[in-house]
Amino acid sequence: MRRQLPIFIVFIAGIFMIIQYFIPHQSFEFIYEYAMDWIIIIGIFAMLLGLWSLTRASVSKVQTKAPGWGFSVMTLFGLALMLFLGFYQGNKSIAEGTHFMDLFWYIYTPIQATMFSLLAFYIASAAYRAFKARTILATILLVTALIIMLRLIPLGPISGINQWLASWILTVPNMAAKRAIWIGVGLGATATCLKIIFGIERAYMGKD
Amino acid sequence: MVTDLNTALWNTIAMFLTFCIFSFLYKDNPFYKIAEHIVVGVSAGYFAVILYWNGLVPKLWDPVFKQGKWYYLIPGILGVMMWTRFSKKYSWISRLSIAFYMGIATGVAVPLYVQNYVIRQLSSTMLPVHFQNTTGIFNLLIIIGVLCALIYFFFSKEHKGAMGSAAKVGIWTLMVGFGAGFGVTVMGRVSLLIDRVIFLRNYFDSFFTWFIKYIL
Amino acid sequence: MNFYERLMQLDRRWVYLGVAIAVTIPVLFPFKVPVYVTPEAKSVYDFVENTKPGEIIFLAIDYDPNAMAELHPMAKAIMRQCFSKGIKLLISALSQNGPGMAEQLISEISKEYNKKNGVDYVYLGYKPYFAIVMLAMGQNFRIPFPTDYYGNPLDSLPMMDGVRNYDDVKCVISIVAGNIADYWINYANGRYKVKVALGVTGVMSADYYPFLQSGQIFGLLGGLKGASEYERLTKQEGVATEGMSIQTVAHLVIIGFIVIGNIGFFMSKKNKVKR
Amino acid sequence: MRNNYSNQFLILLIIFIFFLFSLSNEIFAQADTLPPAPPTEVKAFDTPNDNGHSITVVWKLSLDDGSGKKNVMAYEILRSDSSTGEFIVRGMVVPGINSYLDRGAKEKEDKNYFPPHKNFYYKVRAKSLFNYSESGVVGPAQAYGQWFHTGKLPVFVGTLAFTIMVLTFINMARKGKEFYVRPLAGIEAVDEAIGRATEMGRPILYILGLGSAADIATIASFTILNRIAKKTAEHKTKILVPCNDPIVMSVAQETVRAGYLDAGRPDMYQEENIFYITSMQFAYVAAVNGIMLREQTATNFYLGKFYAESLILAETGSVAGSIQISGTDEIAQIPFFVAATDYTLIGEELYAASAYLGREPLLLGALKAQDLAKAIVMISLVLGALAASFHLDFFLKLFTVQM
Repeated sequence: MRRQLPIFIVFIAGIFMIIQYFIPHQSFEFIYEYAMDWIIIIGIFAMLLGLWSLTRASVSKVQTKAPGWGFSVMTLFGLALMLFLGFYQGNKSIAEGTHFMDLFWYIYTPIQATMFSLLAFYIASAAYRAFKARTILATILLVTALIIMLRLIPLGPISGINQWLASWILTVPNMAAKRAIWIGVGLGATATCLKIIFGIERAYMGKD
Repeated sequence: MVTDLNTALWNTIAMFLTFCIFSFLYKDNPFYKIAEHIVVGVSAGYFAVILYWNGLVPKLWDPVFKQGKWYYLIPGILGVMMWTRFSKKYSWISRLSIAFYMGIATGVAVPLYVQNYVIRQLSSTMLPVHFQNTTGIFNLLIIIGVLCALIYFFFSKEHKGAMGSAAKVGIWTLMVGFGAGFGVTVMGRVSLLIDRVIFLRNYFDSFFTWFIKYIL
Repeated sequence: MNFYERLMQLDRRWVYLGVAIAVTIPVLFPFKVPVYVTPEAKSVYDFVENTKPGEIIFLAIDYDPNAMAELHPMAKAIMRQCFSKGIKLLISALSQNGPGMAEQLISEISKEYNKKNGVDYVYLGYKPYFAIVMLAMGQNFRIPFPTDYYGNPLDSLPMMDGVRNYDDVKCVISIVAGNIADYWINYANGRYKVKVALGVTGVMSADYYPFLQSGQIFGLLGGLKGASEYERLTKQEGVATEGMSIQTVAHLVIIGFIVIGNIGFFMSKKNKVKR
Repeated sequence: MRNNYSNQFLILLIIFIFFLFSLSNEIFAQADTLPPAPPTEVKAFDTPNDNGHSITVVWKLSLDDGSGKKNVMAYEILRSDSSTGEFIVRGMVVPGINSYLDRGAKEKEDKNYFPPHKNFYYKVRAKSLFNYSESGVVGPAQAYGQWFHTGKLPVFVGTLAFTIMVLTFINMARKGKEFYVRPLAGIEAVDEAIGRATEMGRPILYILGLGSAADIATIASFTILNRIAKKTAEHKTKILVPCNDPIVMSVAQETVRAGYLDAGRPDMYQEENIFYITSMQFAYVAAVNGIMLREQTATNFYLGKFYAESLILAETGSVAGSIQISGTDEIAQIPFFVAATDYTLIGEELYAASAYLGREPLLLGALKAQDLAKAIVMISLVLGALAASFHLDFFLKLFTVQM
């Protein structure tokens, strides 16, 4: 029962949601929206598990005085502070101009923007390491990337040809590659879903 | 940026954290660790709070207690059942919630993937081929590219003979696509870095203006 | 390890340093790098250049602050070119969140050239339902805009004397983010045969090349690059030129590292064969 | 919707005010004094394939729209509860358009509620600047919901056919038929990568990506994680799974535990190795970067849904000297994985990986079904291209989804 009931629920819910897609009637539209809310609500409750996991890991580092445990104190402090600031004034706590939002704008945002901007460095070093004409495939990768990058660089008369070539690459082979990947992904993802719905793949449900 | 003491202080923290993250490029170091650990705590707390106010309240609390939609208690109960994971003995109960979650997610996905990824892509590749102008020829090249790349994705046939040559053209097409994808992204990533450098420049600009004005 | 092998296996931190220098130096000490000017940008420039002083160009500022970074430089360059040549501007802003931003832009640029509202330019402002507004303007500008943005009746403005509809302007240049561009092509050009040129965001530009080939638009500026081309053509290098210069240098540095890596790869391979 | 109405009202008001204002104006002299020809052949009917809260109105364009006097500026669509009652404006369209979807909300509480199964009467008005002319009244028309969406028929047939194919091949496999699959480099490398971690005595890092447990790429990644967890259990190697979604964490815990049970080593399973960090993209990435460098992971797997962080992870992993195996269906990120990791599973290969790793006959059967479907797609594509070239539109229509 512990094993069979979940598999049965997946089957019923899955088949129902597939069929629902083809029925425009408002009663089914209602059920679709209701079901989507189920997913959201289950996800919200699960957040407590996440917070517990993070807290437990940090606390145990502090307790065992594991290397770098002092940093874990900062994590716990940041978490506790945000939770406090986010609730102590009721639903006004998250309005613009509160300390809650200050922490978001001046601690989270600069860090996330800087992490994101690291990509400028990483894209250069990845290009340097990977774009070597070792094999035919690497050469193709290298040459196309170069043509596309060169479209921003003034090359005199060659620029016109290069612009044309770059837009050809983007609209012809690039388009073909995307379409083929999408079709493959569509079939692969659908097959994965069907395997889950029909209970052929059930490892994600755990074992006893 | 450095206008009043409050924003000056906050911007100084932001500047400090920006440098902490950049320092990671050289190597892992305590400054990076400070920024990393703080942002993990702050962002997890932020997310949980936002999820409560913008998720739980409008999706569960209001429907049940303000709009009288009692049937929203059902997903609420499923949500609470997730908490059985705190116990070893009863954690199997959470699988029922997971089962609903996965069943709904996979069921919704099936027709959407068939429609948007397979049929729509297929029908928009059914292009007219002719030899009057470049468009007709390019259409032919797109179709050949798609066919060969699909052959590359065949799992149950070895890439030998004609299949092998077609698969080779297929992977070349894919590689051209990847090279193009890499090339077009560079500009956007550089822009992100420019924005950060401009943030730092503006910070120090206003800091020095303030410094000269009030200290010297 | 010989020299070429070392070239091939540079510590990645040298690459990071290269990128950091390529971005930081131009931000702190701006300089200009030449730009390749595309024919579709040149044709917008030439059209404006060949317009006589006193004639009117319709400038549509159809974007909101989200697209400011890419599109503001274009709008500025075109306005400056027109004002410096004594061309009059009739300006609308059909994007819902754009009119305030457009007003700031107009007052900023018009002050630079000491141009007067109602005499040298008219700012019509915003009205909902841009498709109907465009069609109505084909009959008479006064139908959707009985007054200008500031509430003056159009008939009280000297510039609008005898200016009725698209027939009385040389062309429409729309600086645009989103599908408003399609309506300028289909309605203003399609129904009323007024000449249309577009300045669009970088991601949109590929979609509008076909209209260029079919002659439905006579010019196209795409993204920051298009803006920098236009700044170059009008010899008023600004934000776009600066931004594109940094981009060009950064791209060059990355390409340079790729080239270095490949030189190292080929030469060390050659050396190995010799041995 | 409400906003739209106020907009329509506003522009009508503007036109009206201008009308008053310009009575004595010179423009009036040149404006049309005759109304445009009315729209004809108006039809109102229930909108097909909808939820039952809309009626479609179509008409034949006024003779003065685009030709004749060319003075049509807009069409207004009016509705009433009775053929003789008061008609109110429901919407407005620009010239050249000959249909209007009169749609409303499905909630009774909503101001804009559109009742189904109720009689409505319509007429259409062609407007010039200062005049208008009206069509006759048509109706009654009723809105009602449909029980099958005919526009989605191609999707229905496709889904059904593919489901049958998958089930048939799985059934064949169940009866003992064996299927061949060609080797995939990324998969062959998995064993080697796990072996390397074992030799070095360092942990393995498994990243499920940034997707939620409702993303199919993440679900595919769960199935791969299960097989890899089994192998790591056999090798007694530690596996770390930092997650960015609590549900993903919960499912990953079950998945890994099942893998350890499959390997016969439930005692080795440690729940705290599958942990939640944060749901915010770059904060999560900052933490994973730290884990890579501090735990010195020997092998990193990045399988699932990835966004801009793909390259940050892959480059940091390469600094740490880890072997990296990646796979995603996110097209924009594949180039970075191809460039910066050792092996990449491209698109569909990600979904095929669990079948490869487990070598379970049933799953290989599903792969065979995917191949058959691909062959059908390819044949249809060739036929479709021929049809498009020779203007055989009926064939193209078979593949057209109408929403």
